[in-house]
Amino acid sequence: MMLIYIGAIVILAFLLVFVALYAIRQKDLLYAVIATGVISLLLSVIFLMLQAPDVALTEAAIGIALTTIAFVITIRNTTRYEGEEMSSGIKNNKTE
Amino acid sequence: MSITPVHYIAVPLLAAFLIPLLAKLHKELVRIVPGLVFLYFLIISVTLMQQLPETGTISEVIAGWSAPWGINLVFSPFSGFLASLMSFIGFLAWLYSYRFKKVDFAQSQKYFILLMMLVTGSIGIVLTGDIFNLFVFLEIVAISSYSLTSFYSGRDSAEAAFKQLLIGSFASAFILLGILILYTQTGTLNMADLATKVHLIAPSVKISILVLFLVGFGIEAEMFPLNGWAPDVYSQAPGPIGSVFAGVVVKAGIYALIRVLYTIFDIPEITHLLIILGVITMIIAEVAALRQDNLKRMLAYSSIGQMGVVLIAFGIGTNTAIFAALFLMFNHAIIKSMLFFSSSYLLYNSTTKAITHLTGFAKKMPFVAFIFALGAFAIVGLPPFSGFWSKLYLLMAAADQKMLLLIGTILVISVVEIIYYFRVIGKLYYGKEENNIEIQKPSINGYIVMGILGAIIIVVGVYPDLITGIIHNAADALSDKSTYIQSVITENIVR
Amino acid sequence: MKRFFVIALLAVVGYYLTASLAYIPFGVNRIGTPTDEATVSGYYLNNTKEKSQVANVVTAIVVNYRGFDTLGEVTVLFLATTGLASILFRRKEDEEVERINKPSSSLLQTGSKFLFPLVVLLGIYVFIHGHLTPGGGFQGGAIIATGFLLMLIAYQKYHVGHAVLTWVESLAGITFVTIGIWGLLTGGSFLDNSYFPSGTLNSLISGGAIPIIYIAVGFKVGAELTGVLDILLNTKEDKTKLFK
Amino acid sequence: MSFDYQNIVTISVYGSAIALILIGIYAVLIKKNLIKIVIGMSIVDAGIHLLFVAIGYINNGTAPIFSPGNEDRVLDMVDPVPQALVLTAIVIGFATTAVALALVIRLYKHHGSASIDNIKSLKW
Repeated sequence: MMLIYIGAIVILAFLLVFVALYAIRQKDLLYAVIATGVISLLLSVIFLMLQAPDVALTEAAIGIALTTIAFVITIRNTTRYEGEEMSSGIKNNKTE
Repeated sequence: MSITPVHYIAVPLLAAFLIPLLAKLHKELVRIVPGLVFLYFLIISVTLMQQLPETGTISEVIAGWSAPWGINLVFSPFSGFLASLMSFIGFLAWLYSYRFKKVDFAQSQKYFILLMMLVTGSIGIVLTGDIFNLFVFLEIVAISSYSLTSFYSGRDSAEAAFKQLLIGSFASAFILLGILILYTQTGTLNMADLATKVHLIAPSVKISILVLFLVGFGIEAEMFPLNGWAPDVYSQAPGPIGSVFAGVVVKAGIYALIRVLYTIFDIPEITHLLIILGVITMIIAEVAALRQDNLKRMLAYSSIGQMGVVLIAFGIGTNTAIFAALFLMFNHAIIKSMLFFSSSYLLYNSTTKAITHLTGFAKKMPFVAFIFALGAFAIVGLPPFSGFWSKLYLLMAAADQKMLLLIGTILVISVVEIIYYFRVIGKLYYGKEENNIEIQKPSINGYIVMGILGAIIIVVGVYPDLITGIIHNAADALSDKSTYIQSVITENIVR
Repeated sequence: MKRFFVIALLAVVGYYLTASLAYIPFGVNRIGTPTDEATVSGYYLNNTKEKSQVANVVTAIVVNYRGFDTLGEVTVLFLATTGLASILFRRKEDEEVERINKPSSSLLQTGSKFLFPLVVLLGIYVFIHGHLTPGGGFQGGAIIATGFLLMLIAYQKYHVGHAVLTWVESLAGITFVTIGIWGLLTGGSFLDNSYFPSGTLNSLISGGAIPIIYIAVGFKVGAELTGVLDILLNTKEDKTKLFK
Repeated sequence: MSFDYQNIVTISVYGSAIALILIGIYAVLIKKNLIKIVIGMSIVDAGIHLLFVAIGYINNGTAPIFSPGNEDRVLDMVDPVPQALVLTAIVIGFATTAVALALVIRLYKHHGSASIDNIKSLKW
C-alpha cells in the first residue's frame, strides 16, 4: 500500500516536469495551454495525496477550469501559433 | 466608537464595494465618495498622531486573536508618519484628478476605485504586522497599479503595464518563496515574533531568505538592477498616477525593505550592501536622466536616483542617517509629486513629450512654470527650500562616519541633477516662444494642489522644525526594535 | 548569448533554492507536540476545536485567524474585475460587443442546460459546508463560475446580467466588511466574531460567523470570476490600433 | 518504511517543484510570445504552490479536518497554515494571470502581433 502511494507520487512528480517542458516547447499555443491545464490536474492530485484536500479543490476549480479557459479565450482573440504574426501588421507598424 | 488604525483599511474597502451601487443612485457620487474616504484618512492620521505620545506604539488586534496567532496592525511613530504622508498625497491626487474624465462616468468609476485602493494598499503595507498580510497588500497595490498604468487607450500604456506586470510577478514569486522558507524555519508569520526567533535560522538559509526579500521588495522600491519598469510606467500612466507612484507606492516598497532588514533581520553587514546598491542606483539613474529628452522619463530617472540616496542614508544606519533618510522620503514625496503634477500640465499643452518643445512656456503658464522651477530648486537641494535640509543632514551623517568618498559622490551627483533640471528651466523661461499653440489653462483644483505643495516646500524650508519633531520620533521608533516587539507581543493568552 | 545568461541565472537560483530546501526535511513534524507548540499551527490545531467549533482547521485559519488576508484577497479579485474592464475598455455595462465564439452544437447546448443547475448547486453546497468538509467560499465560487462559463460557451446569445453581478458582488462584499465592523462596534476587534454563538462541532450551524462569511465570499468570488471570464469573452475592437 | 523511500519522495517532490519554478522563469525570460510568457508565469506559480503544500506535509499525517470519527486526533495532522496561505496565493495568481491576459489581448489588438519583437515602442 505504502509502496503504491510512494510510486504514485514519484510518477506524478516526473510527469509534472515533462508536461511543463512540453508546454514550454510546444509551438501550438492551444496544446501548450492544455498542457498547463494538465499541470494543474496533476498538481491537484498531488495535493490530495499530500493531505491537502482544500487546496486540491481550489486548484481543480481555478487552475484546471478557469485559468485554462481564460487562456483559450485569449488565444481565440490573438494567434494560435507561436511565431505566426500578421504580416500586414508588422509592415504598417514599421512604416508609421 | 474611537478611531483605530483598522479604519484605514475597513472604510475604503466598504466604500469600494459600495461605489458600484451608489453609481446607480447618482453618478457624481462615484467621484465624491473616494474624496470623503481620503478626507477621513486625514482625520484618522491627525487623531492617531496626536494620541501617539500618550499611548505609545498602537498595536491593534484583528479578529480577536492576539499577536503571533492572528494578524495585527501596528501604528508606530514610523508607520504613522508614512501612513499620514501617503494619505495626504492620496488626497491631493484625488483633488487634482477630480475633473478627470468628466464625461465618461464608467471609466471614472473604475479610475477612482483603483486610485483609492492603490493608496489603501500602500497604507496597509505600512501598517500591517504580519508578513503574509504584507504580501496580500502588495498584490492589491500591484493589481491596481497595472490597471492604472494601462488606463489610457492611446500611447503605449499596455506595453508599460505588461512590463510592470512581468517584473512584478517575479517580485511576488520571490517574496512568496522567502515567506515559505521563513515560515519553515521559525513557525510564525508575525514580524515581531519573527524578530525574536530569527536567531534560530542557520546563516546560509538566512542569506537565501534575505536575497529573496531584497529582490522582491527591491523591485517595488526601484532598486538598481530591478527598476527597468519605472521610466516606462511613469511616462505612460495618467499624470496624477505618476505622482501617486512616486509619492506613495515607492515609499511602501522602501518601507517593506527597511522593515525586513532592520526589524526582522538585524544584520549589521547589510548596511554596506545597501550603500553600494544605493550608490550604483543613484549614479546610473542620474546619468540616464541627463540623457533623456522625454520630460516624464527624466523625472522618473530622477526619482530612481532619489531612492538611491534614501538607500544610502538607510545604509549608513546611524540615528542621524535614519533621520535624514526619512526626511529625504518626506521631501521626495512632496516635491516629486509636485513636479509630476506640474509637468503633466506642461506636457498636456505641448505637442510632444520632449523637453525641447517646452520652449517659452513660462509666459503662457507662469504659475505652472514657477511651480516646476520651485520643485526643481527644492529637489536639487538649494538653500531656502526643504530639500536643502534633508541633504544637509545626510551629508552630516556621512561626515560623522568619515565617509568622504561618499560625500564627494553625492555632491558630484547633485551637480548632475542641477544640470538636467536647469536645462528644463532654461527652456521654460528663456526659450523662444512658439505662438501657434493654444494653451489649456489648469483647472482650479490643479492650482490649489500645486499651491498647497509649493507652500509646504517653502514653509518647511524656512522652518524645518515644523516637521523635524515628527521625523525624529519616527527615526527613533525605527531604530528601537525592542519597543516594537514589546508593543506587539504583550501577552501569551488569548481571550 | 542571452540564453547563456539566463541559464547561468537559473543555475544560481536553483542552487540556492536546493541549498535552502536541504534545511527543510520533507515529511517531518515541525508543528510540535500537544504540550509544546513549536509553531502557530500547533496552536491552531490544539484550540480550533474547542474555541471555534470548526471541523475544518484550514477554514478556521482562512476565515477566522487570518480573516484579514481573505478580505484582502477578495479585494484583489474585485480589483482584477474592475481593472480588466478598464483595460479592455468596457464603457457601458450592456454595450453591444463582438462575441468571438462560433455557434455550438445542440449536443453541447442541451448538455450545458442540463448541467448548469447541477454545477451551481454543487458550488453552493461546497461553500455552505466550508467549515465541515474540504472546500469553502473560494472553491464554491469558482465552481459556480464554471457553471456560468458552460452557458457562456454553449450559447452565443447568453448574457450574464451585469446589473445582477454588480449587485451580488457589492452586497456580498458589504456583508463581509459589515460583519467586520460590527465586531469593532461591539467592543471587540475588526472581524471579531465571538459575539456569534459557536454551536457544536460537525453540525451545519457551527463555527460562529464563519459560515456566513464563507457564503458571502462564495457569492462574491462566483460573481467576480464570472465577471472576469465574461469581460475576456466579450472584447471590443480597439479604435486606436496601428494596423488595418 | 525504510529511509531510502523517504529520500526518493523528498527528491521527487522538491525536485519537481524547483524544476517547475526554473522552467517557468526560463520561459518568461527567453520566450518571445506574450502568451508563452504568461504560461511561464503560471508554471512558476504552480511550482511555488507545490512547494508550499510539500513543506506542510507530515509523514502519515491526515488532512486537518476534524471529521466525525476523527475528532480526537490532534497533532498527527499535516500543517494547516501553508495550505491556508496557498489558498490565498492561488486566487491572487489567477487575478494576476487574468490581468496579464487582458493586457495581451489589448497589445495584440493594438500592434497586430503577440511577439515581443514587434512590440517595442518603449525600450525593453
